[in-house]
Amino acid sequence: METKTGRALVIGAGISGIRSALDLAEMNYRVYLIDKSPHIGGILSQLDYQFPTDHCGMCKMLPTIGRDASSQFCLRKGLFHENIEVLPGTEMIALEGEPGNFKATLDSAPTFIDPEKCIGCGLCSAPCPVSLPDTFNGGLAKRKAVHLPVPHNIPNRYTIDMAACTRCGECEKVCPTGAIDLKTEARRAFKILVVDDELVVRDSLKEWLVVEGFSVDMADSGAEAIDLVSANEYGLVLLDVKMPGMDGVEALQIIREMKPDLPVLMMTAYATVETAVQAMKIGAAEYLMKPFDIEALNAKVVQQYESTVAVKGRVIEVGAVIMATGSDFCDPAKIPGAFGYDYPNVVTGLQFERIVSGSGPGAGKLVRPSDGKPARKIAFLQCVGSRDLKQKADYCSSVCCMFSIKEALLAKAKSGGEADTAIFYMDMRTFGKDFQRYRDSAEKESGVRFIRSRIHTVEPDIDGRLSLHYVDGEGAMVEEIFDLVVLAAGQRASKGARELARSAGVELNPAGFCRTDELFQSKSSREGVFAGGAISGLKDISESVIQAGSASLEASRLIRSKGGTSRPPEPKGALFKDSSRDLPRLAVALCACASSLAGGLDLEALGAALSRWDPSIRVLQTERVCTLAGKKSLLDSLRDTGCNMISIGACMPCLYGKMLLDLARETGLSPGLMDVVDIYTPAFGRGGQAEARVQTAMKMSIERLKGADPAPGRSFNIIRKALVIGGGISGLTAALAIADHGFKVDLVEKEADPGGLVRAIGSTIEGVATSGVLGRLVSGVRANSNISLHTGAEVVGSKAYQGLSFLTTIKTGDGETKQIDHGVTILATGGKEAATREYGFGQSGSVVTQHELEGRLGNGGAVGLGVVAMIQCVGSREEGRNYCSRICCQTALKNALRIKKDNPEAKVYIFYRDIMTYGFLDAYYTKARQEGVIFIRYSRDAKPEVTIGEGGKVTIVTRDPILGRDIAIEPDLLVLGTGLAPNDLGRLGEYFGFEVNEDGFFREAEYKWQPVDSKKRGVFACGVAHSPRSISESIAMAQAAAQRALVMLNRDVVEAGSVVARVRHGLCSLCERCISACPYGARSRNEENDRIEIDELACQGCGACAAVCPNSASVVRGFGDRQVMAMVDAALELI
Amino acid sequence: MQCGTCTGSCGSAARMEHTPRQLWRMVQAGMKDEIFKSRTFWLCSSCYYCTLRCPRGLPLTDTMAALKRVAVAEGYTTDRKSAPFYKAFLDSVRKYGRVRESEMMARYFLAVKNPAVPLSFVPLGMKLMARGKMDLHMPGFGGRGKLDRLYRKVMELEAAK
Amino acid sequence: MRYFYYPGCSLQHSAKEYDISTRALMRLLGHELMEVDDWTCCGASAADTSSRLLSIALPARNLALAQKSGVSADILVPCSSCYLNLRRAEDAMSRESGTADLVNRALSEESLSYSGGARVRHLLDVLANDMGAGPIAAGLRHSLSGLSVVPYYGCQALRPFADFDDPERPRSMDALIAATGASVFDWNMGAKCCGAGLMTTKKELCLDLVADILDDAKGADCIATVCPMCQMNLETSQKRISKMRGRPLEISIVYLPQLLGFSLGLPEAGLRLGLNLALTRSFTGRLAAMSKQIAAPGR
Amino acid sequence: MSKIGKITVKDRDTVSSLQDFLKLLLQKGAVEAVLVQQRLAINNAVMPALITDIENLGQADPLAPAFALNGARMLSRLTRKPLDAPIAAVMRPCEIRAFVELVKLKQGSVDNVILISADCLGAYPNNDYAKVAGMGAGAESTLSFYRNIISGKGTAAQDADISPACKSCEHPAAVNADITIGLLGTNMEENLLLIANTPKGEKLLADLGVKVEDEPLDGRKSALDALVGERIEYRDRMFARTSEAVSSVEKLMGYLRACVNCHNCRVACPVCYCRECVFTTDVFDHEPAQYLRWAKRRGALKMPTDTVFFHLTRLAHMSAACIGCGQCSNACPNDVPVMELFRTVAHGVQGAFGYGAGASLEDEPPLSVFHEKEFCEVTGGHD
Repeated sequence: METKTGRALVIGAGISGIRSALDLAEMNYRVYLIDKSPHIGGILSQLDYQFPTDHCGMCKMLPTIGRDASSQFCLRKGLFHENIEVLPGTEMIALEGEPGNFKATLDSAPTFIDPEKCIGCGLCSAPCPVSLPDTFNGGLAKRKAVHLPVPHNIPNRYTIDMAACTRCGECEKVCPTGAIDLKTEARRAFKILVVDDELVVRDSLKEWLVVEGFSVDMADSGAEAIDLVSANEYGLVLLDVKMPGMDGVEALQIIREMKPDLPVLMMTAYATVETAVQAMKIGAAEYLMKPFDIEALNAKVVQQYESTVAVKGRVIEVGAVIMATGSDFCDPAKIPGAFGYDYPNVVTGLQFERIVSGSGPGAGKLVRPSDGKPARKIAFLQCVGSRDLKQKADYCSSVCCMFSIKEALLAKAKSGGEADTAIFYMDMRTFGKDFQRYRDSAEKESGVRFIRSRIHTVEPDIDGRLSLHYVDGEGAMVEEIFDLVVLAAGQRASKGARELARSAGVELNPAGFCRTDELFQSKSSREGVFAGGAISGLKDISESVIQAGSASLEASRLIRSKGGTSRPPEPKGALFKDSSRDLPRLAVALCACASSLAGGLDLEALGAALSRWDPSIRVLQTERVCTLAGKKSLLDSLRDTGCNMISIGACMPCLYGKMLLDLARETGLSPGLMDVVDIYTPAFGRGGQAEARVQTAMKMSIERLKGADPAPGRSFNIIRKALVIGGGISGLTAALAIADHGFKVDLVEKEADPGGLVRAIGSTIEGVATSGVLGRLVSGVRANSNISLHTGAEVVGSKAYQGLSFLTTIKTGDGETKQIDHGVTILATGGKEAATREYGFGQSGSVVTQHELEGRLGNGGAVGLGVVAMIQCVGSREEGRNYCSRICCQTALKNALRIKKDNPEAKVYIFYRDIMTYGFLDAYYTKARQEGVIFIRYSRDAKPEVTIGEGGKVTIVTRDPILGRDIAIEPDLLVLGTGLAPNDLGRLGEYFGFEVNEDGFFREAEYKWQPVDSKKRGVFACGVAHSPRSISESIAMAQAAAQRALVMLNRDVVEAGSVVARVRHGLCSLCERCISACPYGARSRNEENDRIEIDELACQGCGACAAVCPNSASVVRGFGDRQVMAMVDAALELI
Repeated sequence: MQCGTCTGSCGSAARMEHTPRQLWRMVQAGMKDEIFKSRTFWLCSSCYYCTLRCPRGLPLTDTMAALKRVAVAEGYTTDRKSAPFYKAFLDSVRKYGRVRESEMMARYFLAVKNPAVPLSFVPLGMKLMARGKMDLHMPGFGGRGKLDRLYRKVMELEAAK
Repeated sequence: MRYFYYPGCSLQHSAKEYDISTRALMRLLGHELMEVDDWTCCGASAADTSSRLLSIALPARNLALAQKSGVSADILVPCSSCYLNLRRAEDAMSRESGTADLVNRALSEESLSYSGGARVRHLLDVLANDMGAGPIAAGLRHSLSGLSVVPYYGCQALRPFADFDDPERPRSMDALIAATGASVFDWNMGAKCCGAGLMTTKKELCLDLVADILDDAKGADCIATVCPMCQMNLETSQKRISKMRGRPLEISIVYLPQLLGFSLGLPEAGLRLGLNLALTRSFTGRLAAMSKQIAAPGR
Repeated sequence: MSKIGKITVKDRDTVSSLQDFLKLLLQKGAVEAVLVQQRLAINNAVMPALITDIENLGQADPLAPAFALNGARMLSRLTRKPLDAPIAAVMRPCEIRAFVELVKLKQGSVDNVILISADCLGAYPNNDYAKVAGMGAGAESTLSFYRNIISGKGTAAQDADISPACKSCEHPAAVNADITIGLLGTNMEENLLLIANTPKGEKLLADLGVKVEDEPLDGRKSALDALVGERIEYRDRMFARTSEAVSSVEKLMGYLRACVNCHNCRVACPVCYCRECVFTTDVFDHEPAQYLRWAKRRGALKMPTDTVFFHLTRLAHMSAACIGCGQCSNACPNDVPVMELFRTVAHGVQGAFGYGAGASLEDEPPLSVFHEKEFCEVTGGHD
């Protein structure tokens, strides 16, 4: 089989797409990362604060080993990795070929501003006469037609909203780099045929379209239209539906036959909408409703026009495709019905995020949009457009509960605790890891009010305030007045999902999300096309990241199986000259265009000043250094200088990540010996100080380079074998995934048979029998020659060596000990149904757990049951096990539905606190209620009281919160949902260096961004060992963990970054402060030689150790004391 | 889902012994006696707000009607006025095909057997009569038992269900 | 246009003026109304209390009659309750085959049957959407300029079948009223419930609901209605409610077609404002004054 | 309630009675050695010594108002590696507190160490002590120091007084020693209290056969409160004075003008634990040309350079651990009031973190703990 470098296409550059792209890039595949929008980051570019830290932290997804391959700045701003080609403004329009050998056709949006030339100066924006709602800020502010789509992007290039642009040409005139081309000629060349029997319509349309710069022909009948179409080349036809003689639909049919690619927009009156819809089925692109809304018309015409001038048809060859276009929010204002969602002080959660964002319209002040007055009473309304059958949204959006709690806490924080916040909800779905404690602390410590009532209508009060009516805990109607109402707008399938599905050839589910395999959620209906992140369903960041990892694993596995390889890592370091023994000879290049932008900075004078500061430096004058031509001229002038370091004074240093690497390759100088200084920003404003500030910036750079340490990061050995502990569904999945990539795996299972928890589960709530998948996995593992399965075995010790190298001792079933060497460890130790003594468990045969019930139901146990009661949250979501076990609600529903199916006469009561049917599971809650299962809520403070009478007769008394009185039920069977507890991890944490949380689950490095990693390099966890989760969720997580492990296994050596900490042992007093300060657990004290040691692979060069060390015994490479002091000195020179 | 939207939307909720939400819960719990002893569902004016707003799209107003129906059928007489009124109405329709308001009201007053009830409507009657809006004559068409056949058949079919 | 016309029982008696003004207005606007031959009661809210089947069968009988005539036309219904019942019967008959079957068996007693497909339209729907404000403005005889009119829709024209207007914030009357030169009173109660049939059985509750409506309409000159039940409920107890709330809440209540008809110059014979129970003296005075002013046509 | 034992003072000779108690420690084999101040044969000077021979304890004078250096550093040297046998360290409260800080910085260990501390009524600066103690007068000067205090004459003698650090010290009794020797709240010419503050201390008293009881300490408490009250009053006046004296960069430079970069204060500081101070490393080996450049920038360059920088750095590093012993001022050859500056800043720093240096082994040093939501007003946001 021919081997070639594997390539993959990732569609959507939000959080999931970035995760998948980085995963594959780190595996050395070539990755194309495309996004429809002009920027990366997706929804997260708009969110500043995230649970649980209320910070961002997206950068934690950047590679932690081989760090130098990637840029190391904020991922919300930009992404650069040497194996990733980022293509913004690009869509996939067709996917042909076979898995492993796809040909994907990409179209890129037309660029009216050349991104190569745009330097983001913003001069174009000032004269733009158009002002429209700023989408980035949820419409809360205004922007121009020529604008920055995301204010903080790097590089940040302007784009033009052509639908709003008046083509006045002012921006073209002021652009200093000639980047703007409004392509008016192209517009004129775009001919539109208007077909309508009414002269008024034709004339007015022509008038509008000509004003918009298009050429227009007209026809008054279908027949004439057909003649014109056959004789001319049109870009677009606007066709009336209802015309005498040949009507629009007939004409359309003929036009379609003649010119199938010619887009046709139907025009219709209200009465003939249905005909227009029919017309779309036979190929009309869209329909427009009369009377025309000019803006809507213009937008649709421009859209057609832009697609014709788009850069079309780039075909790339890829082995696999990952779809990661995420999801969208519904627009509450568009929900039919009078909900009062359109008052100015009713905002969506996303808008609220923008309000409190520092880059938002109000610079982060907590104020009302209507008048900018402080918002001090804020209501959060949950389930707006979710769990709403009328909106065809019989699902829970999964993220809003946490979103709202976080926002309520933000409101508290932003107001110094002054704001009163109330969350109105039906079920507070805190089903994720640590969610429940977050909620509890929001309620108890921060005073967020949680009110269980769905608010229907927001009504206006005086002075822009809003009135809400709700039924309180006592059942009384209450009216309360708020300053601001925040809507938890439900999730929807992403806007382009339908088109994408069509071009990718995959199916969607009824809600418009990608239809996936029930258990393997990254598998779409087309082999080789995978679903990453929220496109496969409703997911929060953590789950999206896991799902993205699962998709990249599957993509890699497929590419590999079709003969694509991971490119071997290029030898690094050797590429660059070792100049560490040479005297520093520094060149300074000053870019003239930065100076001209900044209003005529005197670069000669600047150069002279720098030469005075350090006569040894060589000053070069250059221009447009960011362009290819500029780079070439710089290279030419550098060549004869013999300089071994270069500092470039230009604009926007962050642009230069890739260019510096190119420059490095061409000059042989390490990128660590190059620096780009922003001389543009400091030259702005504040009068005569400009020269001084620019000089200061350059001098600091010079000092920085003089002290730079160009040595590349050290490489370490890795044992390219994996150990997977736990042979349940997660462990089996992870082991197979790694073995399929050609690496050896030792799989250790403590029981005699693999399978774990899943063996107790007959089928999933979706009705998929578990025996099938388990059987396939087990036989796959047994058959795989790369996997050694040790059953009845357990880990009894392990020692880590330098690099990625462990020696682990296991004791097998027959008492023998074996030693296993491996480089990575995946913990998949799973969990068990938690034990309980509550509610009479153990005192009566009629009190059973959900697992026991499931066993009985499998044997026809539903027959003969009269009354069944289920109590949820037994022993959980309260201190002790204060977490949601996630699977108990669905298990209860599954079993209740089974009982109702087998025995419709049986009465089933479910006592619950919050029903946690997140995502599409909510449909089963709906179904259960339809089937007559009765749900009765109780609270943590007033649990149902169970008494066991004679003969084990069970009586449950509880207060029904709706009726406000006690009710008693005497069930034949009481079923307890006790939840999941982790298996005892014993000393594994100690052996492998990971932490365990207070509930006994594995503690991940970072909940959202590194969900499967531990802080210890090479140690990962998945499945129930990490947190309670369902089978499909466990599988996805196991795949994600395998993916992370493979990134390491796929290397011959692992490289630490070049910026790492170092200890000067002679100075070190062993106070160990650096150990506690290190957030990566990279430092330890070696008791044998009494030294502080650094795990260079774990160290991320953050410098916390250097800051805490009083005498610089701990230093960070490239940030030496003398160097930094020299920079400080340079900074102060002119002050 | 017990979200309470129905109660929150109901114009009559304030005067009901049990709010609509409670009522549905009582239906679930099979508390038949208590439901029919209450007047809650008779207070439904069929404004359809709850039906419109229910996020689950449940036919709540129709369910209220169903409760009324059951109450009538099973002879619950907690509400002394409602059932007789509707019966009077239907009888009138059965007989004449169309409602004759005056006769219907007379039947209703007879049925409730409370002299205060008719008296409370005297002012209205007077006004209507003054404007010729009370038809005191026999209807001009139709005749007795105009819809007898239809009624009989419907009852038959209803019983057969 | 031609419409079947189903007046319903109320319009025969207590809401005669609604019937008369509707017929007159439609004729004036050039539309033909064909009264459904031999129509019978729709069952109002009472049939449902007895039998669901009856509650479908009674209105379905009228749909069957219209169908039997062989003419294809929408069925115009001015009474909201009748409209809802007919509309609901149509819905049930076309969507529930079991129900349709049973009902048709009952109807067969009178050799009738209904096979679905009728378009049941409320008067307001027809006025607002088939006609629109254009003809009103064009034919305006007496401008109602200076009059503040409250559009009151009630429930059953809007809900549960939101066929022609927003069921909570209806707007369809606005343009019609504005076309008469009157100003549209801005309020939020247009779709709130008046208590409907509960006035007979649950008077206290009903008075409360009506009082809320009258309270919010304070300041306007009249309330325009499109339902006999609403009209009657709003009309009849104004004195008592004023006493109850301790402030004068008397206001004129007119049917929308009366208002439109007046502005188009229909004579009293076509309006029968004399039959209305609640017209304030000042209101009738102003109408009288307006009737003397002839507007320039075709505004 | 603490367990209290007593030492009966014979012949009103507090010093020798205390020596007898220390001898008992060695006699009973409770410890292998005692670290304690002893009077040297020459010049009547008092210095710490590690004593293993009972006879040598005859020179021990833990009560002498002399404070040559902070013994915490000595004890840290003894305990940096595990000790084979138990020792006792008799130290002032400020020495104990410094040692607690050093233990938290992994520079020593309390394992196998019994900390004994007598109530501290103050000590003279080194130069003054020589004057006050006189030549060859033995422990008599110690006894007269306490007699003066008992008789109300105070601590001033022969133009000298106890150091400002002692006058402003609000910790005259060591609550975190295993055994506190109580002078306050008892007539110290008749009885000394033996207060066991820890299980270790209780065990020691039991091993020594000291009779203990749960005696209420009301008298002691009021005596302590009175003394602490006085000292806080003095301290707060000192804080006010010092804050004013350093209220601007210029004033601070003036305050430290006499500093000659001898770094004696750093050497004397018990909690400055670096093996080698950063100011003695190559970081401050400036290029010769650099001096000229600095001089050119300002027209004149004060020499030596880096003096203010040195003190600011030391404040940054150590003010959270400063226990206020005053050895910095004691060590300064040019009478720079270093202690006053350090204590003023340390008071603010420790107050900000709710931390008391040396108060307890359990409290984590401020820089080693991270609180998500701390100092919002400084970090500039809610987080």
